[in-house]
Amino acid sequence: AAKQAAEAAGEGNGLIKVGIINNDPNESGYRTANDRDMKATFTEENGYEASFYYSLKNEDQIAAAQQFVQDEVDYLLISAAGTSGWDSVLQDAQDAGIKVILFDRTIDADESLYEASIVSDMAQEGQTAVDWLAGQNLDEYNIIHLQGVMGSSAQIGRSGALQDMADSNANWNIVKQQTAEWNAETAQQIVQSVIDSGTEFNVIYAENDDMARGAVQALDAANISHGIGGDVIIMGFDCNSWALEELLAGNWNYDGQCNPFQASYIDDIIKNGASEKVVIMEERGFEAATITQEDVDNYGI
Amino acid sequence: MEKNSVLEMRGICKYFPGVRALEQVDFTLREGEIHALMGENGAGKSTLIKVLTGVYHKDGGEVYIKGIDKPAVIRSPQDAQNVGISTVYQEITLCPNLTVAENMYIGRTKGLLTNWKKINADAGKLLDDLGIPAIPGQQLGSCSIAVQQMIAIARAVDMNCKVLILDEPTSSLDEQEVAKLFKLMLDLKKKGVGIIFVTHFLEQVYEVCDRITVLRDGKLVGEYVIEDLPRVQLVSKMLGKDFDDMADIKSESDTENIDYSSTPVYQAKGLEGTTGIKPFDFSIHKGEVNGFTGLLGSGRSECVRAIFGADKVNGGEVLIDGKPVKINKPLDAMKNGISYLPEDRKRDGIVGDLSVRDNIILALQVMKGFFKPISRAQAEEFADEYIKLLNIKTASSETPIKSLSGGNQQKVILARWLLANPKYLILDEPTRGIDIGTKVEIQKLVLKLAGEGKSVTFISSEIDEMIRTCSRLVVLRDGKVVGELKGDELTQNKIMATIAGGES
Amino acid sequence: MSSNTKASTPALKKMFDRKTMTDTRVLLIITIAVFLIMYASAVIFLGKGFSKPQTFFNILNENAALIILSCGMSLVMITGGIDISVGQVTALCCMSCAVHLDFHNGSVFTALLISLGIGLAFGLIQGFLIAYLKIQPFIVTLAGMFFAKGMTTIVNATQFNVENEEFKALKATRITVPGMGSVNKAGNYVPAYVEIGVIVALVIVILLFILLRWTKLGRGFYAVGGNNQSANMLGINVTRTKFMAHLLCGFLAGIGGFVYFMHVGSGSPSHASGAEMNAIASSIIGGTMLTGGVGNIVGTLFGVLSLSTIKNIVSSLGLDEAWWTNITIAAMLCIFLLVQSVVLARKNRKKA
Amino acid sequence: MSSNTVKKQTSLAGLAKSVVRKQIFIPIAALLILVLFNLIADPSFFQITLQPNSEGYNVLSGNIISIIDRASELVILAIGMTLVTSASGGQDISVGATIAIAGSVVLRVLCGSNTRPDTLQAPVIVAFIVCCLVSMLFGAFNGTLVAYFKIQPMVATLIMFTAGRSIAAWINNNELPVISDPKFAYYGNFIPGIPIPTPVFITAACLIVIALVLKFTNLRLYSQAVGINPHSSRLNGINPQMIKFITFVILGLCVAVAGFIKVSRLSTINYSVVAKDIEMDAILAVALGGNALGGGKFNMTASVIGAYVIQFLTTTLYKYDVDSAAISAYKAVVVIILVVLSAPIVREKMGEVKKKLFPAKTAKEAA
Ligand SMILES: Nc1ncnc2c1ncn2[C@@H]1O[C@H](COP(=O)(O)OP(=O)(O)OP(=O)(O)O)[C@@H](O)[C@H]1O
Ligand SMILES: Nc1ncnc2c1ncn2[C@@H]1O[C@H](COP(=O)(O)OP(=O)(O)OP(=O)(O)O)[C@@H](O)[C@H]1O
Ligand SMILES: [Mg+2]
Ligand SMILES: [Mg+2]
Repeated sequence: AAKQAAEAAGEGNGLIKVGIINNDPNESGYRTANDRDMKATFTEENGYEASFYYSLKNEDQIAAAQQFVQDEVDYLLISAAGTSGWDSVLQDAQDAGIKVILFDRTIDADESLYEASIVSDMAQEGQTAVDWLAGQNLDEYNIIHLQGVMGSSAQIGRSGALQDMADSNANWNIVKQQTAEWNAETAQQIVQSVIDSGTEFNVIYAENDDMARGAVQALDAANISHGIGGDVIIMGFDCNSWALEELLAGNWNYDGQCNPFQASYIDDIIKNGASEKVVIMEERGFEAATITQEDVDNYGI
Repeated sequence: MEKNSVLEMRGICKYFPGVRALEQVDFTLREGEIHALMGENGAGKSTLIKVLTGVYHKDGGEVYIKGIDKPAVIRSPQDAQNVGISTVYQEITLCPNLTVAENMYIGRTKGLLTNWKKINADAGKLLDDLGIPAIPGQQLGSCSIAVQQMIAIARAVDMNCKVLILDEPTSSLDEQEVAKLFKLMLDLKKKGVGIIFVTHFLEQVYEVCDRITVLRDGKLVGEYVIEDLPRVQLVSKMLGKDFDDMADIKSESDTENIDYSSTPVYQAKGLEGTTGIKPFDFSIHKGEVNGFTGLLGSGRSECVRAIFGADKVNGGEVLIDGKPVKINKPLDAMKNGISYLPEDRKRDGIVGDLSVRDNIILALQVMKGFFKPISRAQAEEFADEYIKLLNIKTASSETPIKSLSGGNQQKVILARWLLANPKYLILDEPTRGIDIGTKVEIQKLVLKLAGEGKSVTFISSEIDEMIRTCSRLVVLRDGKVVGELKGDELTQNKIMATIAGGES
Repeated sequence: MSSNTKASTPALKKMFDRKTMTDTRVLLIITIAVFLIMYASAVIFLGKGFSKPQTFFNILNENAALIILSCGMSLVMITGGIDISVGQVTALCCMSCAVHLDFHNGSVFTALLISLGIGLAFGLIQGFLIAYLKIQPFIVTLAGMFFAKGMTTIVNATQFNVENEEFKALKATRITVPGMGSVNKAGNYVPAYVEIGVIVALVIVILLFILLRWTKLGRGFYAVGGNNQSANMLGINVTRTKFMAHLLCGFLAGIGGFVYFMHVGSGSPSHASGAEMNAIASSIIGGTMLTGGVGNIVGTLFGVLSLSTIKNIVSSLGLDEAWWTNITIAAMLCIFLLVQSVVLARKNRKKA
Repeated sequence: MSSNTVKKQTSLAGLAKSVVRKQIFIPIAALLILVLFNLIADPSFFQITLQPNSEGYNVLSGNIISIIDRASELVILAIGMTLVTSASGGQDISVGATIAIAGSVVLRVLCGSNTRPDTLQAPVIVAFIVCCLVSMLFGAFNGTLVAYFKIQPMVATLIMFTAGRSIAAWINNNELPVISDPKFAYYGNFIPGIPIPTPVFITAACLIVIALVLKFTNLRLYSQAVGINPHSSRLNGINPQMIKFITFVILGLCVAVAGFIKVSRLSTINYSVVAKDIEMDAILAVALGGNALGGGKFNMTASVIGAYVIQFLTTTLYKYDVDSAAISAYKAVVVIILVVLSAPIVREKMGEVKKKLFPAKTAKEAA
């Protein structure tokens, strides 16, 4: 496969042309880390000629993919903003002999249309987190559930596990379920409104670190203790380094990892061929009780 | 309904917040007559017309149209058109973004599709017939108001109507155009069309009309056959009081007082605008009233706009009291004591949604500066003073200016510039749409200002008025100054001859 | 001075005739010219995919729905209104159709009806509120946008591809453009193609062009937008005209929704997000004024093409710092608008 | 701040009637409806408590406090948006994006090149001033396009709308700085010892400033005149372009203050979600205030109340556990009900119905 790739690139400067379609890195710390990783890997020294396109809109991404197909790149690397609507462009790519590798986000298309997909399993992330929460053995779980943008794969995956648990256990109550659209400030407002209305709660399950941060700010203003030994358990996702530091300081309780470093896997697949169609990123959850400075340095993004 | 009447209105009432615009007004229009609707500014003429054509919904009364037994229901101008009423409104009501041809035919063609070829050809023919200088395919907004007014008239007369309403159609037309219009009206009259004609020009009334209905303060004064009502009586009916004639106005002022050897208050040398007028020299002295005259579109307005800096100025030199100054924009002119009352009231004059008070103080306020607002009390005082002085008919000084009658709007703009207390006042068609009583008041005012040592430039389409007020006339033709008339030369004939270019 | 335009004057000469040059026409000429220049420079300086005809047809394929939405937007903008609900209405149509096809075993035809029905319903209600109750179009359609957004997630909160076979066949239908094509990377000759949506869009462009140019209703839109008081006094039913504009715009959003659906083949709450802004921008680039009374459907078509060509150029450039993508798009938009503004100003200065 | 004075009315009914006719009636009625709804549904909504926060000093809390606090940015933006609307007859849709820029600038100045500094690298006031200057610069950019190039506001600002968040990311080199110094958080939360949230004071200051500006300058008169009729404004010596330009610069200043509060609330920024969709809310505030979006006359007080109405609505919706997915649909329904009830035509019609029901009374009033 490496030979094939080199052949394909043979005509020009010997570099492999990759078209990389990603979400805008200013979306979150996760994305920034992911983008930085991609840029560090797909360099000329590594034998690549990379073209980037960034957009948070699925349709813009698809249009850019079409353009890359017309521009005859060798590989198309896609982190799709939405899961749907990709099949026809992938078909065109395949017809033109362009290989597609998905990273970070999976899409809803036939497996034969892409070489490989290197993604996070959002449902698994959610499950890991909920399992950890169940392990806390509280008498009663009164949860404020702060959701991401409705319909995003991260929201669906991370909400699913919690919803299932709450549906099947009588002592798990979701006292508030509201989308804060990944926005810390909206999260702050929502939690504040719960506090203002006097509802009891002891868990905040925020689907990313930003929203957890906003929630904590609201708790602080109302003098509600949180973290280790506190009244409210704080859970977040993404493992931003500042979030892990909060864990280390005992202010939060749990942070689920969402691994942004797929570039090396992709590099490997391009150069050595794919061994599996779907590579699920290794991910874990961190809890305040056991996290170490080393973890913060290694896993913080 | 009377036998030969085409239109009858009975007991029409219309109220606006704070105003009883019409109170139990009756009006009858007969077949083949030209019926003048007369009254002071704000008497309710336009309102009566708008009620009739469905622009306003009446608060009482009934309308009967020939051929319909029941009271006619007219809830929109479209309905009015359908029952055979065609109207030229006081404020030009055409769409500036459409072409001339389209403005003439929109809203009244049958069928689903617009036949461009046909309407362009028809419009072209109509424009040619009426001698209107416009091209069918031209955007209406690029025509001068006079031309727009003619287009509106062309549109109305072209409709196959039973009733034709003309609300001050002549206010921005010159004599030739007016003559053309009268010919049209007489033709239609022969065909049995009833015409309602609103104007403030008494001569015009006596020239073409058969009957007169007079309104005062929203109430009917009476209907008269023209022969039975001499001018003086008509005027006193309109004003509700006796009226001193205006023939002797000029004698009140003494033009001999002007010192032509002194430094002119304003002097321009080779002033050149970007709007198509040729470079011209001009000067005006303290206490002088001068005028610009010429045919429609001869560039009178362009000249004074260049003086005021309203249009971009290309070159030339300006001296104020002998000192050279730069006038690039209106504010420069205002700071140098020049005021300008523009001819296009709707576009350049009023600020429609602002109150009468704000409209009055606007210019003075701007001259005082951004950081020195006139206090509320002071503004009230100014407004009240001028509302009284110019007899402006308004519910209060809070009323938005756009709900005033046309003539009263004009007075507000005049008040604005008087308040600015200029040493040189330019009035471009100040009496357009102003009733006879007030017109005389304004002419008197102009002469009084001159007597107080101010200089005034007075432009009017009525030569009579110019002769009465001006001591010197600058004559323009095709954007060029072609002559200057003074003293004894100020006669109708002489002026007409100079305008037409017979001599000189 | 008056001279009738002779029927024999060649169309082109008439188009550039100074005396009858309307703002609409100037803007149209600018838009087409700038588009052509932009596309030509992309072909010359970027080369790559731009030299292939399929790139152009891809732009059409990707934007068929946007063309339709922008046409609707132009209509309401010509009457002096605005409709910012179109994007979310599109999303709602997609989601409803998708749910109908996959969860309720619906047919493509009923899905189409649903889409049109939704569009029509939005058009009716918004049109009623705007025209008959005289509420500002911006608020009404902003509320419409919120409502459609909420309804989309209520219908179904997740995104999914439609599996209905009948629909998939329709979606996959490609119409080859005769005589055009290029050799792809694999060395095969592929004919250029367009999707069904493009045909729909072009038909709509033609129909609306006819509507605006020749029908009474269409001319009424211009009159109302130019000055609605005048239009009223000229005997046009302003209320009904405004209502019709918003109704049509809603209906076109329904059609656009279905075309979008045919292109993406899925339902998602994030579909067509921001499409209203693209539609407004395209209309304006195409020479329609937000203040009303000025505009042209052909211009709108070129507005969409210009806007998406800008995006394609940016992706073809492959800028490596993320922020450059949006900044470049914005800068090109800015240049475009400046050219438009300067040319228009020059023209109007000459006239005066 | 309204320019309209309430004329002395002899009877109470007359007073009520004149209030109903006023523009400001619309947002006030909207506010009253929301208050009434909450009073009936759950009076505890209005509870305000004084409690210690985690720092140990007492602060006020409760829904009402939240509303007043949270509405701050919107209110401040509504001020600028009202002026821009009045003078230019269009709206600035880039305020959300330029808030991202403003916030990014503040953090950039405070953090220097280190994204996680332990101490502030510059005094907060310096950061604030730089942020104001930068925001005004972007306001000036929009203003130039609108005023001097005559590009319609919504498209002119579409440029910054597109580029703004990317520019914000670029300013901080795509990093997401976090400030740990608690002093910076004072401006978006509480100052120790003061029980009222700081943004409330900042908003009050802005309102006072704009009230003074409107009172002691001719900004109101000029921008209204320009918005209503630029031709006649020019002939009266006003420079319409300059006025439009100035309103955009003022809006830039409002954006700076709002952006500053925003970043201070959380001591960090997320470029793509900070102040997301706030432009729509700001425009809605102006519209709910009964101001014509086509420009001209404006009522600042009404816009400000409009902004509070929006926040009141948002907080109410959060409180009543409206389904996440449906929240915007509810918002739409409430907005439509409010504007329909306040539409002049509807009020007129309702008046007619009233007249029919109580003919005697209205006849007496008329007389
Ligand atoms: N839309 C309106 N709102 C409020 N008041 C109005 C409105 N239109 C007219 N009026 C008032 O009605 C009265 C009659 O106005 P109208 O325009 O009919 O006068 P007119 O006789 O045509 O005067 P002119 O000769 O100046 O045109 C005036 O006092 C005017 O202020
Ligand atoms: N906005 C405009 N666009 C194009 N031509 C114009 C415009 N305004 C005026 N003109 C033309 O400029 C010439 C001079 O017009 P101007 O208004 O100065 O005439 P005038 O002598 O003042 O006559 P009146 O005031 O009776 O209309 C005319 O030919 C007129 O048609
Ligand atoms: Mg009148
Ligand atoms: Mg003139």
